[in-house]
Amino acid sequence: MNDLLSVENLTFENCHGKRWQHKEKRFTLGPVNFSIQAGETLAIVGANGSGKSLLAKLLVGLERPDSGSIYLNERKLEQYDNKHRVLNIRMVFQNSNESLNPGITLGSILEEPLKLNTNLDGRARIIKVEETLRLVGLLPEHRFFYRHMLSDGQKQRVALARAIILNPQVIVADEPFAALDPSVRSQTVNLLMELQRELGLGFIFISHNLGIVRHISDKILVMKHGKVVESGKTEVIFHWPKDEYTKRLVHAHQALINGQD
Amino acid sequence: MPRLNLYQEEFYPSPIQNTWKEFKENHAAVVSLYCVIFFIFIMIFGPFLAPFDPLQQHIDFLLVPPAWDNNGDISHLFGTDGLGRDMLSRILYGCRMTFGISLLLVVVSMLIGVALGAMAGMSKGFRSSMVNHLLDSIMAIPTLLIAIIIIAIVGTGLVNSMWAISLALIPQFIHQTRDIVRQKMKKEYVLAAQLDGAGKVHIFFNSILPNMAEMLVVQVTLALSVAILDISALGFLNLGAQAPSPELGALLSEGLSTAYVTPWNIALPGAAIFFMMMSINLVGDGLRSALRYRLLR
Amino acid sequence: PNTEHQQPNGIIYCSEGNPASFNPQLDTSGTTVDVSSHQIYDRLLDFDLITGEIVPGLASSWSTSADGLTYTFQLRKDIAFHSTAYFTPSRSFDADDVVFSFNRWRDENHPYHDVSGGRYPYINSVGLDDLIGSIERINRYRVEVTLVRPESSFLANLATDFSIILSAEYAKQLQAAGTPELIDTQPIGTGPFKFNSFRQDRFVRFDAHTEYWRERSTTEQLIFDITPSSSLRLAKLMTGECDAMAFPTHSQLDVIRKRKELILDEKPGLNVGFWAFNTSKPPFNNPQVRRALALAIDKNAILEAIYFGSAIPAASIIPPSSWAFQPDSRNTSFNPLEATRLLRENGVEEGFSMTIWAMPVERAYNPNAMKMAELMQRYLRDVGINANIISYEWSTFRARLNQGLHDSVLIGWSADNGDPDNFFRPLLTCAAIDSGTNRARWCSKEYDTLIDKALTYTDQEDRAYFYSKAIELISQEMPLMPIAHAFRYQAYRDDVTGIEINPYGGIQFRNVSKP
Amino acid sequence: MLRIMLRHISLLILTLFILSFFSFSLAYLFPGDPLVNLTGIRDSSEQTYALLAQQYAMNDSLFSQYWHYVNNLFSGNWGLSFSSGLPLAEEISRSLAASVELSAYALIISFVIGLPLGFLSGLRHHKFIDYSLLSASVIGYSIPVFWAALIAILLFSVQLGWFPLSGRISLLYDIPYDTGFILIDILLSDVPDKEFAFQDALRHLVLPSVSIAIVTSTIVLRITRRSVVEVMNSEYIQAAYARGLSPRQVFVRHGIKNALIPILPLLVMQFTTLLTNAMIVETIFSWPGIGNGLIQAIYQRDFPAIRAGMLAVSALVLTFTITSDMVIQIFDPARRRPEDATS
Amino acid sequence: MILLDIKNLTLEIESQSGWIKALDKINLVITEGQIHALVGESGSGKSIIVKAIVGAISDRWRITADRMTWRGQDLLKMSVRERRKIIRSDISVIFQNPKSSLDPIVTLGNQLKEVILATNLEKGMFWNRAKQRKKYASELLHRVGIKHHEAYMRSLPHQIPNDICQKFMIAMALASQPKLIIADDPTRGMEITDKSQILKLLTRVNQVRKLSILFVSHDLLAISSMADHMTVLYCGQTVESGRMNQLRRRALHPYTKALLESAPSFRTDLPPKSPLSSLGGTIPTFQHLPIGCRLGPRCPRARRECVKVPEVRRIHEHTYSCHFPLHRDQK
Ligand SMILES: Nc1ncnc2c1ncn2[C@@H]1O[C@H](COP(=O)(O)OP(=O)(O)OP(=O)(O)O)[C@@H](O)[C@H]1O
Ligand SMILES: Nc1ncnc2c1ncn2[C@@H]1O[C@H](COP(=O)(O)OP(=O)(O)OP(=O)(O)O)[C@@H](O)[C@H]1O
Ligand SMILES: [Mg+2]
Ligand SMILES: [Mg+2]
Repeated sequence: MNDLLSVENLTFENCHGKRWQHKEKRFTLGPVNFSIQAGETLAIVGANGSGKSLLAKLLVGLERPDSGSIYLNERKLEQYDNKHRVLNIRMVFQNSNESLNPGITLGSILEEPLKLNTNLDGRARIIKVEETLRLVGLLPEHRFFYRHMLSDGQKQRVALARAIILNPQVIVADEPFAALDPSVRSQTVNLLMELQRELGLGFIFISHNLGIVRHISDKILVMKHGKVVESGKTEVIFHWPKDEYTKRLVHAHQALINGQD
Repeated sequence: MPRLNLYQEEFYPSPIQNTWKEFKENHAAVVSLYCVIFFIFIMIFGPFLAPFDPLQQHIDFLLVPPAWDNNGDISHLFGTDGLGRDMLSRILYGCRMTFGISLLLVVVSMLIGVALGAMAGMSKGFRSSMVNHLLDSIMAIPTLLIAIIIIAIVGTGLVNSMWAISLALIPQFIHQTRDIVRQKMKKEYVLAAQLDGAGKVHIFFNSILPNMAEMLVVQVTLALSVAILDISALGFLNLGAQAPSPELGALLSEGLSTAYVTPWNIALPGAAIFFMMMSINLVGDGLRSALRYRLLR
Repeated sequence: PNTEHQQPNGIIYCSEGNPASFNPQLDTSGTTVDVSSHQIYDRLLDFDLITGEIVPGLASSWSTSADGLTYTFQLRKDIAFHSTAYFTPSRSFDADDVVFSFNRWRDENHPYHDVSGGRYPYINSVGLDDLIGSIERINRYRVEVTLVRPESSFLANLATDFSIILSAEYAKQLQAAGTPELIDTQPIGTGPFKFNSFRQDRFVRFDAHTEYWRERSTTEQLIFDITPSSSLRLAKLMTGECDAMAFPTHSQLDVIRKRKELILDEKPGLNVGFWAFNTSKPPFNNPQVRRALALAIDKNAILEAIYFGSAIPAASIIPPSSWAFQPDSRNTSFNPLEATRLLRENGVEEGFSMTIWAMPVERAYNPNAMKMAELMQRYLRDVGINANIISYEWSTFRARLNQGLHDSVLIGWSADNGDPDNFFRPLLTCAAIDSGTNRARWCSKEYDTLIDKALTYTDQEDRAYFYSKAIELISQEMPLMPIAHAFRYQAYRDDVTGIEINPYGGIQFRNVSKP
Repeated sequence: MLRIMLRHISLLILTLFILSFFSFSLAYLFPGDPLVNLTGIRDSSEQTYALLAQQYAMNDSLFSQYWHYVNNLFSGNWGLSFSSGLPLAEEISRSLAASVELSAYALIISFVIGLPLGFLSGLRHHKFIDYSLLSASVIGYSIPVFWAALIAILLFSVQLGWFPLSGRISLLYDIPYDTGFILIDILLSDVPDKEFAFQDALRHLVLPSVSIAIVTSTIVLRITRRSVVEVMNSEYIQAAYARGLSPRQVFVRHGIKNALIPILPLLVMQFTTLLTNAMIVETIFSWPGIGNGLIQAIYQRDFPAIRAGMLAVSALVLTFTITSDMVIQIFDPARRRPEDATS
Repeated sequence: MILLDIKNLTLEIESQSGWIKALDKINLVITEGQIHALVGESGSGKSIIVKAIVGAISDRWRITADRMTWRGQDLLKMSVRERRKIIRSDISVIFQNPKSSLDPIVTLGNQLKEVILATNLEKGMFWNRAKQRKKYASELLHRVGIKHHEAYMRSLPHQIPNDICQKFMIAMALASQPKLIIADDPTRGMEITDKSQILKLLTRVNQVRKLSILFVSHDLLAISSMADHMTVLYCGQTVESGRMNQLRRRALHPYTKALLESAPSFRTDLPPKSPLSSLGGTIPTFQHLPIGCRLGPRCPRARRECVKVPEVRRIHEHTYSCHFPLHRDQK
């Protein structure tokens, strides 16, 4: 089976701070290699500041990699080819509250990608928006709402709606569940899995919650200090972690589940 | 799927409407808003309200005290000045002039400042910290001082003072806009818009401007009160509007020559400036706290 | 007010502007005269303040030769010059000082002639420099002056504020030091007060000249507090920050009269306020246009609004208290229709714009030129003329006037002596254009001849004849529009005594005192 | 720390460079001969003119002219005033000192009034006293400063006769010029009746400084109040209460400093506002300050004075802002970077 | 021995739409040596309870309770001063957000020393106090696992990492040698390794010192690993309370069940990628609270009776408030 998305030797180097300042911190990411197939889920875990968000940004094109390439359906994504990328790889941010514009209605927020990337007319756009809202479990009326009228769960749904409205193939989510409460979180997890099943999405998400990672992901990428220390099938990593850091993670998680030792 | 209908009402208040709702709770601010509207009314209809031409000299009525004084004359409600010009008409025209010019200046500098600020905020090349710091330092100089300095260079006169004040106001707007834009550019919804493939202009008008509108209104009220103060201060110092023109500051400085004989000639124009500034300041305060309360929720 | 007695002894006079110099020979403005003539200097002769007669000054007596050409002055002895931080006199006043003072303006080759600009406006305008043929030191205390022609106003001119006596010794010392111009900025004289310091726009400080030869009060200091705004002067007078103020405006008179701690002195003034047209510029070189402009203004309204009635309308440049006054001279009454007609006939179209220069300072003859200009602006608009008002700080204003940059100017003249020649000559003769007192820049040979002729007669009747001719000529040609003859006022606090107003010029503080 | 200093100093140098260049170009922008505008010497003879031209390198390139101009500035040669003919360096330093003195006292007054009231208002948030102070402050900062000054004169000077209305001290006192700050000068001088002179100077100070301080103290009040309210509602104050500290301990140990630190820069920046207001008020009270001087110079088209005055005022204000910003950044612990600590 | 006993604590907050019961008849009992967990979703009022206990609430709120006692002394009736004294010596709070609960401009060392009571120091002359305090402080820091205490004591809160800050908070809580530590969400936003470290620390303190801990969190994983009692909160109402293992085994309230099931880690039987069980809808905002049982609209078992506030029922140590509890349908 063909890879939906594959990443080869992606690296990113960053000079932290100005050149003339003597304190210079370098952060290098990569090389990163992985691939996922349609309907597959990849989870990225790692410590704070290990470059997870950065990797996500590289994938969606918010940052330029220094070397390496990303292939979508075996086709290399060029930096200039933004349109293709926008249509096929969409991002869901960690804080749905922040990622929705507070000043305009949800309808306009959702319409924006349509306006920019399709040539649907106004009516068609509205129909599409309402359709998508329904798909994520909201009501068509919600398009007149503003961000502040929604609960956290609903916001996350809107953020998802925004991601899927262009019928993408891959969704990249940066800690999509972190800000959610337990009862709402499971709703969102369910919704995501449902959408993935229905639309055959490739799903890449970053999370600290190993419980959820274990539950929904097929593959795991463990990162530390910008390096991929381990990657592989979820079950394998959870049962036989090889790397020291991964071991610690898994043990800590296990310890919590099983109570104190 | 659950049907969530938290809001039964058909009316979906936008953030701006919410701010307005908060604002309405603040009675002082609402009253001052009416005052501001009243001043705008004067600005537009002043000439129809004024009983006389502000420059017309009534030789038989020199230095008549206001009507409420024992020696007052009812035909000159606020009395007359040393040349027998009707103070009421002069003050009406003065409000029109001072307020109108300030409004014009603020709008012009806002447009320029916001445009420049937006460019500065959105372009990365402009991030040179020196330029930023330079702007910050200029910001710290009061506008009036900048205006005086500009006037010192270009010479006195109303038009020059208008140039000077709008030039002096622009940095505030640039700074404010740049800060907001910079701050909003970091927001995830801007990143999201970028991911939608939106260009800079699109992002500015669709993502940033709607969230800036209220801050801008607040900034405009601030700038307006500053502009009024500056215009009238320059008029008062004879650096701006010159003698016969009924600008409030110029009126005040004209009143100076007879200050101890006819105190109303300085009391009344000053009071007009004072009320103008106070109502604008109160509206600004009201808006600001309304915004703050709205953001708290 | 309760700290008053703890303050050092001194008198503060709120004056209206910066003096252009400390030598009244160089400048005719009242501000300069006030601050210098009677404070720092003395003259050979003085006017009696009450009778107006000429009385002895530094000269204890004088005699005239039969042909009226030679005058001999006997000088007083032991009159001390000021001893200050910058100069200590080694000798008392004598004939050398007189000769030096006269020769400075008289002799073009004199080393001091060109110092500080070399222009002596009053002296040039009355022709004193040409009148004197020679001046000789006879002995230490006797000086002889020979005129080129007899002239009746000679002695009066020596008693004016401008004929002051400088110190020849100081001049020599300065010349040796290479800084001759200091003679006019750090003055030395024999007057009742000696110069201490001057700060532009702030004050002039004098100390008492303790060895003054005449009687003087015990005041230790005299300070001119330079306060251009009349309302501020009044306010300072009210709060006691000033003991006396210059030029109360007419609108303030009532307030001053009402306050019981303030005293208002009122005297008719020998002055005239007028509106001069720059006759060297078209279209103001056309007498018809000038007449028309004069007709466009309602003088009575100005009198009401600016002088508050404390002035009489001026028919000509001569005030009624002078013997040369002509009651029947033609009045230019307010007639805008006629004015418009005349203007259009002479090619001044609707919308013509001109400048009115308005003095920034108050003067007895014009207490508020700015306001007057505004008033006139309105009248001129009625005849289709846009008038722009222009004003500068006083010394700048005068400097630019001298360059003839104006279209018209609101200004005036206060007499320096009782002689009518003092109006006719400086205001309108050709020579006065250069000396900077002829603001109309009007030059008429016919007029000059009349004025010169008048001086050759001593009999008042004869002279009056020529003057009436001159007045006629002025009202025909209208180089300036006379506006008003104002009263002179002086306001001071009730604890101050001895301030004297000189009807012919500067204020005197010699006898001033305060408990 | 070093970096902060370096950055500010280079910024200061840059701004001063721009300013001086600007003031130099004014000589060309103003009407008349640039050399005359630079030196203020108008009616000079030919050889002095040539000498001056050489001194200012008028025949060389613009750059070298500018260089000579700056050199002249540094050697205290600022040119002469058109109107008084006096050297501007001295004139301006005198009037600047007078203005700074006035603003400094006004600043002190505003702090003395504004800070305690601001704290009071902030601690009594939403109480009666807070509301009344707040309303009073709205009035305070809406009053045009020149009007306030005029009303103060009418009331306290002319009507009641409590305070004098012009100048720094009665002219009867001849205080020698020394530091330029009259109160200090009086103390340094050996005039008789020193204490009376001092009193007199103080009485002269009252009206101008208070009328300037009206506006600023209300601003100080509002800033302080806002900050106190914010701090007192913050979590660490709540936490301190929860640790069992008494309100006084909480306020003294954690409240005051935290409320002051963020507003200190804002408060310090009020000085420039004060200076501007002082410049206006000076003209009303005939205070011999830079505002009075500059405005007179503008009236009189005294170009050298305008040029030098403008340069002096803006250089003062900018230097002040930048240095105070620097000092605050250096001493403000909350702004200290994480990497600057622990080591 | 019962340390803290709260019965029917009600707290009202004024908002735009009138007074809102942010806490509605809360019951909470903590005995000595217990680790008591307080669970609830964000905004359910956990932190408000904590603040109410220590009295750090705005005086514009209305607070009532049938009973709120500390070792038998009524906290609500005593004067502010007495209450503060008790809190200072017996109760310590670790606040939710360590960084914002620390004064940003006072060094951590000084803040720590400020909490140390004179009575906890050895007897000595007052000039020795400063030294003793310092020694005591560094001991404390060692105890919570901070090694380089010197440097950290000199730094300001924003200069150090979050977990160190949290440890400082714990050290400060331990400083006064209290009977009860209230830890308000001490592990929020932490990495899992740091998290388990802190939890271990707290557990050890509890075991070694016989300290009671009120552990406030919405992280069920953390709670279940350490607490022995648990009280579940929903929108300001106590939903269920009892022994941890009992609740896990047999939750009576539908909400508790939903909460427990929402965590996939608790469900070993759950196949990967299968839907998690969850309640529909979202938590109502405080402005739009339903009447009666606040879970009402979301509860799968809701019936008409639920518009009335359910009584508190009790089975041994286990209390719950629900009209239609699970496992008890046979009623
Ligand atoms: N756009 C960027 N350009 C350069 N450097 C970046 C950029 N974004 C992040 N970095 C650097 O990359 C490093 C990793 O940051 P990142 O946000 O990816 O970590 P993370 O793993 O997402 O951490 P967290 O778990 O806290 O979200 C940081 O040191 C940051 O300074
Ligand atoms: N100062 C306040 N004024 C008004 N409402 C408040 C205030 N503090 C808290 N609330 C409200 O009280 C409710 C409970 O807040 P609380 O902080 O106790 O939640 P929490 O359970 O601690 O949530 P989290 O898990 O996010 O910390 C919230 O809905 C909040 O809106
Ligand atoms: Mg991240
Ligand atoms: Mg909380």
